[in-house]
Amino acid sequence: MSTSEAIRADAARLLAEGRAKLVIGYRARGPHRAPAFVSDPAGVDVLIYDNLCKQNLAVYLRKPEVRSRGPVAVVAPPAVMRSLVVLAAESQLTEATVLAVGPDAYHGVLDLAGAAALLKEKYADLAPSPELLEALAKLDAMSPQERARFWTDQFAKCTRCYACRAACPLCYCARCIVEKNVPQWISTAAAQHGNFAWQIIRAFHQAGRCTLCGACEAACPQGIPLMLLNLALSEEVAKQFGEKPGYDPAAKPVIGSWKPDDDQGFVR
Amino acid sequence: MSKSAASKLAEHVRRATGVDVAECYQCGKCTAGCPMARWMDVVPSQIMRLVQIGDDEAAARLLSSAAIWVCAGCLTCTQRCPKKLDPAAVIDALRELSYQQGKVPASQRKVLAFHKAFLKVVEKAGRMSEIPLTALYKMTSGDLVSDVTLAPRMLVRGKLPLVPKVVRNRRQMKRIFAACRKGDRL
Amino acid sequence: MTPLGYYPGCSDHGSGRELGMSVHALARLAGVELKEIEDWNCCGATAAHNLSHDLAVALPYRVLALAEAQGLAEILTPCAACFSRLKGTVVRLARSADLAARMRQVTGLEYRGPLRIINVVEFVNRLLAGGLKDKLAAPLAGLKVATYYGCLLSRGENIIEGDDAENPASMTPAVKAAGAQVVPWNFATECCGGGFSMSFTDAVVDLSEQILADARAAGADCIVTGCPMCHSNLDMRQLTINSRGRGPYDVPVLYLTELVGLAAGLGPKELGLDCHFVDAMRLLSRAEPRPA
Amino acid sequence: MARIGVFICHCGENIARTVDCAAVAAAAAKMPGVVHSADYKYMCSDPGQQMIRQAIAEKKLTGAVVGACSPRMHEPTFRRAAAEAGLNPYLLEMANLREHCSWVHEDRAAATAKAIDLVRVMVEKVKRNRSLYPIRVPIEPTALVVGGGIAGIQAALDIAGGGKKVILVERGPSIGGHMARLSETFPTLDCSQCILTPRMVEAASHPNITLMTYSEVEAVEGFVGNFQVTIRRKAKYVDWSKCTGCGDCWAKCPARKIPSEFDARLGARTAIYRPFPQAVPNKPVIDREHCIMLTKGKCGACAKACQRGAVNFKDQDELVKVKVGAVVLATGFDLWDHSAYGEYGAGKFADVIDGFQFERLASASGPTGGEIRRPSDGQVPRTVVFIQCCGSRDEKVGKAYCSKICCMYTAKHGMLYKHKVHDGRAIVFYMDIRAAGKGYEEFIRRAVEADGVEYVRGRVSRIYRRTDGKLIVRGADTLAGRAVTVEADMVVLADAVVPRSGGEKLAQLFGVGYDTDGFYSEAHPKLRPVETAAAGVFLAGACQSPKDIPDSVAQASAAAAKVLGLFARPELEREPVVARVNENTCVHCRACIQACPYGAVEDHEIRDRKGHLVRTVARVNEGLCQGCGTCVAICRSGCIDLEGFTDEQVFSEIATLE
Amino acid sequence: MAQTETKTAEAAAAFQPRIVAFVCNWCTYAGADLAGTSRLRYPPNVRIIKLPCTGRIDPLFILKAFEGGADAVLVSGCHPGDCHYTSGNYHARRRWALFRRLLDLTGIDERRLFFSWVSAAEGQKFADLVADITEKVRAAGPLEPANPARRRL
Repeated sequence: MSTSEAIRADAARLLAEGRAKLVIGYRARGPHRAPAFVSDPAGVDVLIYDNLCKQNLAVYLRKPEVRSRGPVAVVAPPAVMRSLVVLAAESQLTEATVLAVGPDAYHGVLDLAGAAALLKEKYADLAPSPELLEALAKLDAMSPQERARFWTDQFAKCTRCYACRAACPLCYCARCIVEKNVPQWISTAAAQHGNFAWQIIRAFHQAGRCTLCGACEAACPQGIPLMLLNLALSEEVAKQFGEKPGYDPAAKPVIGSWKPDDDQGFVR
Repeated sequence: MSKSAASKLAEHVRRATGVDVAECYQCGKCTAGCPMARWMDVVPSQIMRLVQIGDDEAAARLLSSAAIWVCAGCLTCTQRCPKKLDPAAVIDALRELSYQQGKVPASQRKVLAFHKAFLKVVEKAGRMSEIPLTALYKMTSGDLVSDVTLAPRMLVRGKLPLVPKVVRNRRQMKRIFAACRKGDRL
Repeated sequence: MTPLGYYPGCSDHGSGRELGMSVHALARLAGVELKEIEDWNCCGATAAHNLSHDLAVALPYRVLALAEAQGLAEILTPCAACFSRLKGTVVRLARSADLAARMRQVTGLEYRGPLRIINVVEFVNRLLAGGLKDKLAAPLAGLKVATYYGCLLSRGENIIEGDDAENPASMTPAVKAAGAQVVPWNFATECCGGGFSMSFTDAVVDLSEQILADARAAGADCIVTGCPMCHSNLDMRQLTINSRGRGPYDVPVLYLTELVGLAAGLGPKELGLDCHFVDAMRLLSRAEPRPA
Repeated sequence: MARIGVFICHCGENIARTVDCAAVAAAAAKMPGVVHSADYKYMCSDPGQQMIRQAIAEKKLTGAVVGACSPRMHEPTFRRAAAEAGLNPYLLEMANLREHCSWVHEDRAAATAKAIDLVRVMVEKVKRNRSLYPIRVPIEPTALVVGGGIAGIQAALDIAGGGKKVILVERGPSIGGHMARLSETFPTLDCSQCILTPRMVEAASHPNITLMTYSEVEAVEGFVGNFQVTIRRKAKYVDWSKCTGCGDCWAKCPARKIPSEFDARLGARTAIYRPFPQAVPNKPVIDREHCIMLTKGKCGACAKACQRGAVNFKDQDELVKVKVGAVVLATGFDLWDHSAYGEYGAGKFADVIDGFQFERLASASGPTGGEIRRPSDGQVPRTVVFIQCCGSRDEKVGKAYCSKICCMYTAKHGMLYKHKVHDGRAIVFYMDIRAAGKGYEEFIRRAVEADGVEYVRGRVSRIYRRTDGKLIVRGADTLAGRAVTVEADMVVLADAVVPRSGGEKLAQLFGVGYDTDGFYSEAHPKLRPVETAAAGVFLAGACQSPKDIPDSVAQASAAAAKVLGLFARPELEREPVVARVNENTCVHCRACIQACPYGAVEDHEIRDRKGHLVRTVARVNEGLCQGCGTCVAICRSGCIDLEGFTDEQVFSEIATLE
Repeated sequence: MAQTETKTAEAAAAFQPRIVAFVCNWCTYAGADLAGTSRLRYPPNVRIIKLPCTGRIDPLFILKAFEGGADAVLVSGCHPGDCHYTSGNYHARRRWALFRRLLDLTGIDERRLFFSWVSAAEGQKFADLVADITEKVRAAGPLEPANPARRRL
């Protein structure tokens, strides 16, 4: 049985048994993949899974219109499961039902604890793509002026559509900091300083939380390489604090906890 | 960090050994444990104190003291120093200075003669052998009579090899000794 | 098995020859190959240490550089004094790149390091753990041993890993494996006078006598050591002590390797037991083959 | 509309020398919102303050900026002046023109420009200040004293004497602490128990004091004025309401060889025991680790012997919750374990003892009845060596500090020994003599001059035991410049004073800091020596640093005075610099809750009128919040703000600097 | 060639860096006070914004300062273990460790963002620190208007 078939079978069973009122998965839309919301066991045939499925479906689990439907199951590759674990650690959800898929296998229906266990066992070392690593290394090798120029050009493209925010399951604030206007820390005009502040703070607010799912960058209509920022911070979090978010539903926030011997070589 | 109050001698010691004698609070534990203290004219804690003072009088007294040559280098002082200082290293530094400046007291002629004889043998042969060492030592120290009865017994036990072993690459030994020589002194 | 580098030190052919003999005997028995560093030189001992700090590093540096060039990674240095010089040099070189650069210049030789220097106690313990323990066929039952560490196996950088500087016990397992027992005594780490044997004999006589006296008071049948300098002070100088009207003492002083060799049933000549000044041959009778 | 007044102080010449104060005032007058600007020679003087009051009243100011010295110096002064004129004191801010400007710069133009900047920043800030009012919290007028040694007893008695209730918690079965174990006390040589036991009885019988012995603090919640403390009453296995303390039980106990803690292991006790005859309460407990019945399930000799049926093997630990308004920590000290000193025998020589052991040997109630007899063979030692600074002032064992009391008690020991063994030798090895107390130096001299205690200046390097039983002490006499060897019969080590075991855990429960040695940290080393960083928690005795009896008692009384001062008012006023959560926008990610150093941010459930849970948010407990603002910076959506340092205020300060 | 060099050097000397310092009330602010009471001298380029604790310092503050024209930012508080609020500085330390990486990656490097511990007793350290960073920023030159952090109208 292919992964897609297995997903369909499990989805149908969950819906039939009432363990889920809604299954969120992927469907094909031409050459692309789009989210599918299935509430009828008869409708599971639209569900597919392949390596084109990039969207992080965890983003839907905090939406009231989804939650009000009753128990939800979600098709979850490792990045999605990690997002769910982070959401649990941040008290944003207490339970989850996932149809766990990996690049290599289908792992069936799991609850949150099962997903965390699976992640630790099978997907503890999810390496970023070599292209991304190389791009970051290239950027790091530049002079500060060159880096500034690079980002000036990149951020100049930003139209402040906030698709990056909408795509991210961890951007769940009821009111985003960019919308706070007393005081207005971040200018909302699509101009240099506001764009910079927005992109920097967006990335920083993900520090120690981001699971590198790539949904933000994939969602950006302007092709801004947001993953460079996310990856740099992720690497730093791992290197400095030995933390890898999205594996422990009881984890303390990386920003919001500390150790007496955290590195302070940079402090004079 | 530079400590302006440190004496020149103390500064020399600090550079040579890493020991900042200002940290010594004169508890005396080094003296208390020193197996050689009873033969010393200046005991280890006093040595530390004199380096702290470090004026000409103190330096003169230290560098011409017998004590720095009487030290056996057993490290008991260093092992037990409650300030984690290294008095043995301080004495090492003073000893080298004393030798460099030609201040070794007459009473320590024998000790110095032994060390010099030892190095002479090593410089020539690359290795120490008992017979050349003893011969050279006795010639330079004038200590001719002691231990004469031991030699035959050592010989019997094969402890006085008659053919000394030598290093083949004698040129290398020469180069090392030449490079380490300061003035006419080693 | 890769051969273990071997640095005999100058006393190996002379005053400390029974140490080298017994080390080789044990190595043969355990099937460990010792590869002598070719064209090794003297470590400089106390003399270089006292007169020239540069020389005190340069001489061991040449030894280390030769050993490295000859493909050795670990060097057994049975003489505790040489061990102290070699290990001290390894530590200092690792700590200071400046010193390493200067030594490169002084000697014209390249040493990258770090090499691992092991002393005779570590060597014996390693052999025992590697199976020699099962070959000790002639235990020295009831033999009371005062284990004497002296300065060079108990302090500073020389301390044996995991051992306690004030109450060392790294020789205890070997003594026990040999079937003997360790007596508690007070002078295990006191100084014997070291290199002053010739130049300050009075001090050596005094200090060594205290050690002998305490060992005797503790009921020891013999003293076991790992240092040729201590050995010559306690063994050879026992005659001087007695000749000065003290004592008289009659305490055999053995190397740890000799003791273990005895328990392994090796011959006295092979171990150099006949080279001692204080009769050690009598201990032979204590080594009784284990009933089959 | 903001109506801001600016007041520039010359501070005599201190500011005016480098800053053109008139120019600053003139520049300030042009700043938006400023309706009044003046400069004056001494703004903090009466006429200066009067200028401020007058301007506030006449110009109807809504805010004021005083450009003068550091706010750490005069902020309270000027805020008081503002309040007197009817302006909320939190509507006044200071610009630091002296410490941060005139005193550190030389160039008059640059300094004046900077001064104008500093004033402008504060003008923009103060426009956004809000009136704040001190937070009032009711106080529970009962104190908790932790530790029943002399410090704890004294603090409890003083608080009780002031008419307030006290709960005195002690870990052991009796109060009295170390002082009960001492023979005589320096510098008067009066009998320790004779002066202590009346105090113990008084504490036990005082109507305001509740004694909780054999108990430990388990958990702490709440804050100054309102602590809820959970105390574990350990199972005693004896019903004290029935027990008369007759002693039939311990007379019959077959487990008789348990080393007595009270006698510093030199004597033995039974498993059912009271630690010493004068114990308060004078009733036994069963030590569950050694009781044969409790470990092996058979025995019960004590239960059979007890005519009142007070023994209860089924007794359980009990958790008691108490509400208190203030806490005094008086957990005292231990002696460092000298077995870490290999060169002194690693604790293996029976006749190398510590100070408490000597106290018990010298005590009339001790295991030898007050005769100095050495532990190994009961012989009277003819030569006793006392070694000071054992562990103290020794960085090798991680203790750089001086234990303070050893010089004095060692002199006392030497004296007591000489009084009891007239022909014996008492030799003291010391590094320095620290005898800076009333009558202390005289006491030391008396030991040397009248009693013949021999003082040798130097540390001891090694002690070993010869086969004949003599302890060979190798020390130094640094004054004579030589090594010294003494053949001693007994050696007394003045081990370092260290905090009581478990002290760190207790400190964490109460939010009290401690130093690297484990001693509790006072709020300020000079000016607030009995307070801690945790409001309402005070210190008494050696838990803070090594102290002798007079110092401990003095600090205990000081702590009691602090407690009584706190309890003198029905409620507590606190600075209103606290964080507040905007519950409308909070999504309850709990980062603030996890980050708060004081546990002041709590989960708060919002319910509808019917009591149904709508959602959970974070809420700041004003009583606990200390105003650090860590939560504010952690909140990603900017839902938390800090009064006095709001986002708006900081934003405008930064913006002003453009 | 020599002439241009002189010119550059003159320009560098004339450049007065604008440095915004965010400091805690209990340690660094008091340390700066001590520098004053000790009459130490340091350049007048730093403007201090006082906060109760480094824990209060939001990265937004730093962005805002750069946006508005600061050439460098200094953040300073109590030494680890000395925080008046026990752990605000530990929280801050983590925040900075990550934030500085982000700014470095986007072109605001270590010549413009300084972190330090200055206790209430370290007046000298504060004065030295300000002198040193002023020199460093002077050497680095102004943060160009083209820098993405800058407000460009």
